[in-house]
Amino acid sequence: MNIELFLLVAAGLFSVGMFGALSQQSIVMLMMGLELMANGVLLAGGAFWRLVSPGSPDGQVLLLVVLVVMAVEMAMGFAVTSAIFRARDVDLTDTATDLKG
Amino acid sequence: MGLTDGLRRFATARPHLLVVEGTASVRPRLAVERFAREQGWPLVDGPADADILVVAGRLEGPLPEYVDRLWEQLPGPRARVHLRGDDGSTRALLGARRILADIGYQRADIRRTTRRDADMGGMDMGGMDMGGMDMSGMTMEPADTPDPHAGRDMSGMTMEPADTPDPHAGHDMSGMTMEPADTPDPHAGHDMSGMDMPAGLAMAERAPDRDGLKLDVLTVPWGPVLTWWPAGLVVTTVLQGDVVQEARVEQLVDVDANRAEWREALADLEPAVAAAVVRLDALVRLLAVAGWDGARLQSQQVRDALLSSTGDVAVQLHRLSRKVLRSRTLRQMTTGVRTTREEDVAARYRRWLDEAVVAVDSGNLPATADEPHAVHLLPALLIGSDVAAARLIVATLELALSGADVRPVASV
Amino acid sequence: MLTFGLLPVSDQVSVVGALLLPVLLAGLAVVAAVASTGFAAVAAGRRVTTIELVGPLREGLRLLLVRRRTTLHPDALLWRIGGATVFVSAVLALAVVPIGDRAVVPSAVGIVWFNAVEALLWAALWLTGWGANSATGLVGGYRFLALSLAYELPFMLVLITAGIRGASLDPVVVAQSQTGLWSVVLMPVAFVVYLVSAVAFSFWGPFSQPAAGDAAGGVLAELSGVDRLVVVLGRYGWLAASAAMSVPLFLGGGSGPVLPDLAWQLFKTLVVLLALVAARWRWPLVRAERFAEIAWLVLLPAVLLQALVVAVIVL
Amino acid sequence: MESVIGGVLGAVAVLAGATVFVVNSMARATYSLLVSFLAVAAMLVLLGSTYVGFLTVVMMTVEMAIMGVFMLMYMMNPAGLMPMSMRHNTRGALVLSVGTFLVLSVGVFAVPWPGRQGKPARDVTYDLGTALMGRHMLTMIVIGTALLATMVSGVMLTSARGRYDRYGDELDRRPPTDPVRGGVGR
Repeated sequence: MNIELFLLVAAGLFSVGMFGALSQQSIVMLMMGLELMANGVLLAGGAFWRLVSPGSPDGQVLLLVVLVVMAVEMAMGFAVTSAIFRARDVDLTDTATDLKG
Repeated sequence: MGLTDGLRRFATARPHLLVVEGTASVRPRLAVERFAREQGWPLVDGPADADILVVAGRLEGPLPEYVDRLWEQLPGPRARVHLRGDDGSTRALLGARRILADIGYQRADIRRTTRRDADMGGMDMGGMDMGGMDMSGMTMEPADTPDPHAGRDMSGMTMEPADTPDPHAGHDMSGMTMEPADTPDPHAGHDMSGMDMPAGLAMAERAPDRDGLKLDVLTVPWGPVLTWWPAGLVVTTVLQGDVVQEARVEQLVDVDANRAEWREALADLEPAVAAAVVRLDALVRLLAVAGWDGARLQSQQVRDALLSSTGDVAVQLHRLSRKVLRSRTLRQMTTGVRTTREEDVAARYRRWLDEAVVAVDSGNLPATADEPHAVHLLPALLIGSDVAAARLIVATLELALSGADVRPVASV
Repeated sequence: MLTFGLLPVSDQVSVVGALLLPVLLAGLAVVAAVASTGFAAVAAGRRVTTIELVGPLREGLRLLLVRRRTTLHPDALLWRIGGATVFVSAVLALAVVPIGDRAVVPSAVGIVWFNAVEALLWAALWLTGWGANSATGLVGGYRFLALSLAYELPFMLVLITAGIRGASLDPVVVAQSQTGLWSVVLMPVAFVVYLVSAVAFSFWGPFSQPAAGDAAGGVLAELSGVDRLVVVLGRYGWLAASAAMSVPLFLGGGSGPVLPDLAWQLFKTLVVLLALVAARWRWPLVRAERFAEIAWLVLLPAVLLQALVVAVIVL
Repeated sequence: MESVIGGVLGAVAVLAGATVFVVNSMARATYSLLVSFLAVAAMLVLLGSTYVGFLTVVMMTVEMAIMGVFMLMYMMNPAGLMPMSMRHNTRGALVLSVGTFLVLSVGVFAVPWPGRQGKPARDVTYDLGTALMGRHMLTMIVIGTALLATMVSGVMLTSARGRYDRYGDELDRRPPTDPVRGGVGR
């Protein structure tokens, strides 16, 4: 098992996710992009833990943190989408830009 | 060949029945339900799991078209039986079972369906699954093999083999293309009124809802060909998820004819026993919709025993009553599902059972009658409830909706 | 060298066992179906005869004979995947159940595996309902998700509580830790919630709302022929797999007097399986929207308390 | 052998991830994302992190099943088969992501990764558990608090009804009015 293989796959997942996060209009689709990016991070973390420092459990702790981040991101994303959708009837990022500032 | 034939007969020994009601359906329906319970032939909820389509009563108005469309959704091997009156149902059902195992007949059936589908040129066949079909039956023979059962005359009813010329064959394209927007057939796939889309699908419309989200709505008709459902009733619902937002109610059968049929069915019974029978029959449906097969079958047993005046009916009825009234789960699940007259579903089945017990024990007729104009009350009751609650509510109005609210025979 | 949790796979997974697993599961599923047929006959007032009890065999043949059907514009790929997953996930669940003193796929985290393949049912059933492109199917799919949201959390906590007893997530270790006192005595609440959840994720009996008759069959509404056979078999298979898993988790594994361990294990599995099947005839349907409140306000606190009690006693 | 399996799973993960933004059905998009997650979970198991791998399966399957419902709710296409183009700024996104991929993969091969240090514990799950309950207790506390906060704020943001809607202006209505009655029987 060489680490390059896993990192390359992780880079692929991260980039595909980034394409989604940047190009999608719908908030829900955008979140799928973010999830995919986190997926890449998860894989890279797993590879680093096993193939660089398998002796300590810290790598696995990091994986748990990534999983929790994904869950929180998803839950809050849906909550915000629901709130915006109810208040404004939009689910597209372009139409919700005035949220900034 | 002998072995395959044997296997085939074994596999179809207890065919699944899908019962559809038309006008004056009471006696044939009661006969079929009794036969099915005693012989262990399952009654199923939809065409996908059905082998025999049983039509009880007369089909009038738009009903034949619904039934034909339903028939097309039976996967096959399949057979179709039409029952009128209360005699001969056993022979008809056994005859239908023979047809199921008759490979020649079933091949001809496939050929017919396939040819008709092919006739409708220019249609999307991509989604058609031909995998399970018997291709050997698809050779280009000029005519259908003569059906050995087609000419057999059975008194009191007619077998309807599928190769009687189908008046709708030319234009009925259900299962293949978009349904007309007001087809009240819950089995026909999504029926979406509104904007037409190229694939024969429609973009859903949106409407306000109780969560303030204004989500998509979908028009879904329930009935008239639905199990455990009042004969000929069509409730066209606008659903959001599974919450009813709008409801329109029609009755496609003549309820007065059904009422007369009920009288006929109950003619030999004491008035009080007759009152108990109709309540137990309604209870059967309520329990079926509430998803309690054990109590439903028990209730069917008591009803059938009352109808034929066999066995120690009073004891059976008391046992049933205790079982149902003691069930905390059933009470918990039906309390607060509003029906009319300040009764919820839990109060309604309790009253039915109490009235039935009193009627059988003491011969006293129930003092109260269920609401006579249920059809008009229905839409308001359904709006805001989910599909499960809506089905329960419809089931509690069974007596009025199916014409079982006959006044005691003595007063006629 | 291929590893599975740090040990070489070849040392762990028994190939013969893996091949026999679907057969074993199907066998247990048929036992469940036979039991159900018997209960059905009793409920309908018929005598329970051999002809009644070969019902599942007849039913299986019938479904092989019945043609597959399709609907208007189905998403056939997702539909078939969903149906197949119901059965496949049940086989995978049985893979980590210790048979004797080792599972077909021994894993130090077998309990989490069991939970993971159970979670696959969320996707499987929703896809089965969705793929057919029928309103009733989709309603069934939604109902299963609503039901899952209610039972899943108590169920996870139950699995963890069972693990606390053996201080391990390995069912083999958990089973061995119950010498003297079966876990069911120590954690009755957890055992009951386990059974409730098992009935729920097998969408069986009181929790069969996703496939209920009031929605014309729900997720099963449009399935016929072999497609239906796979899902129905998977459903009985899940009842069987959860009954089998309850033995190492709560009922002391194969321990028992006189008879060999395997016989005891089989016996306990069948008793639990029978109880799960009987639930269908004993209780009416419990609707998801009402069960949600029960699950979150009653079951969840009860299980948390149970976990606390077990932790204090054991640790 | 392991590299071959890892490579296949990796290809599945990336391709399924890309499919998310190609297919025009929301159900298919959601579930191809799930396939991507499951492939990564299998790779984690391959790497020896079985606990986290299985946990990923549980979490992501459940999450995607719920996500599918949200997709349908907010994207107004119940049939899910109608073509949808929901992109903006596709070209810029493509340039950026391809660029990122190139930079990352150059990095992957250019950086001399350190060799493996230490041996994995006999039971890595036990190791993880003791770490979380010992040295990394702080992480555990943060995770727990974050999840609780998410649950509370998620419900608050999502629900259209507050306690005044349920209990009345004086907060004294018993039982509260809810659109759907619960099963506890209050």
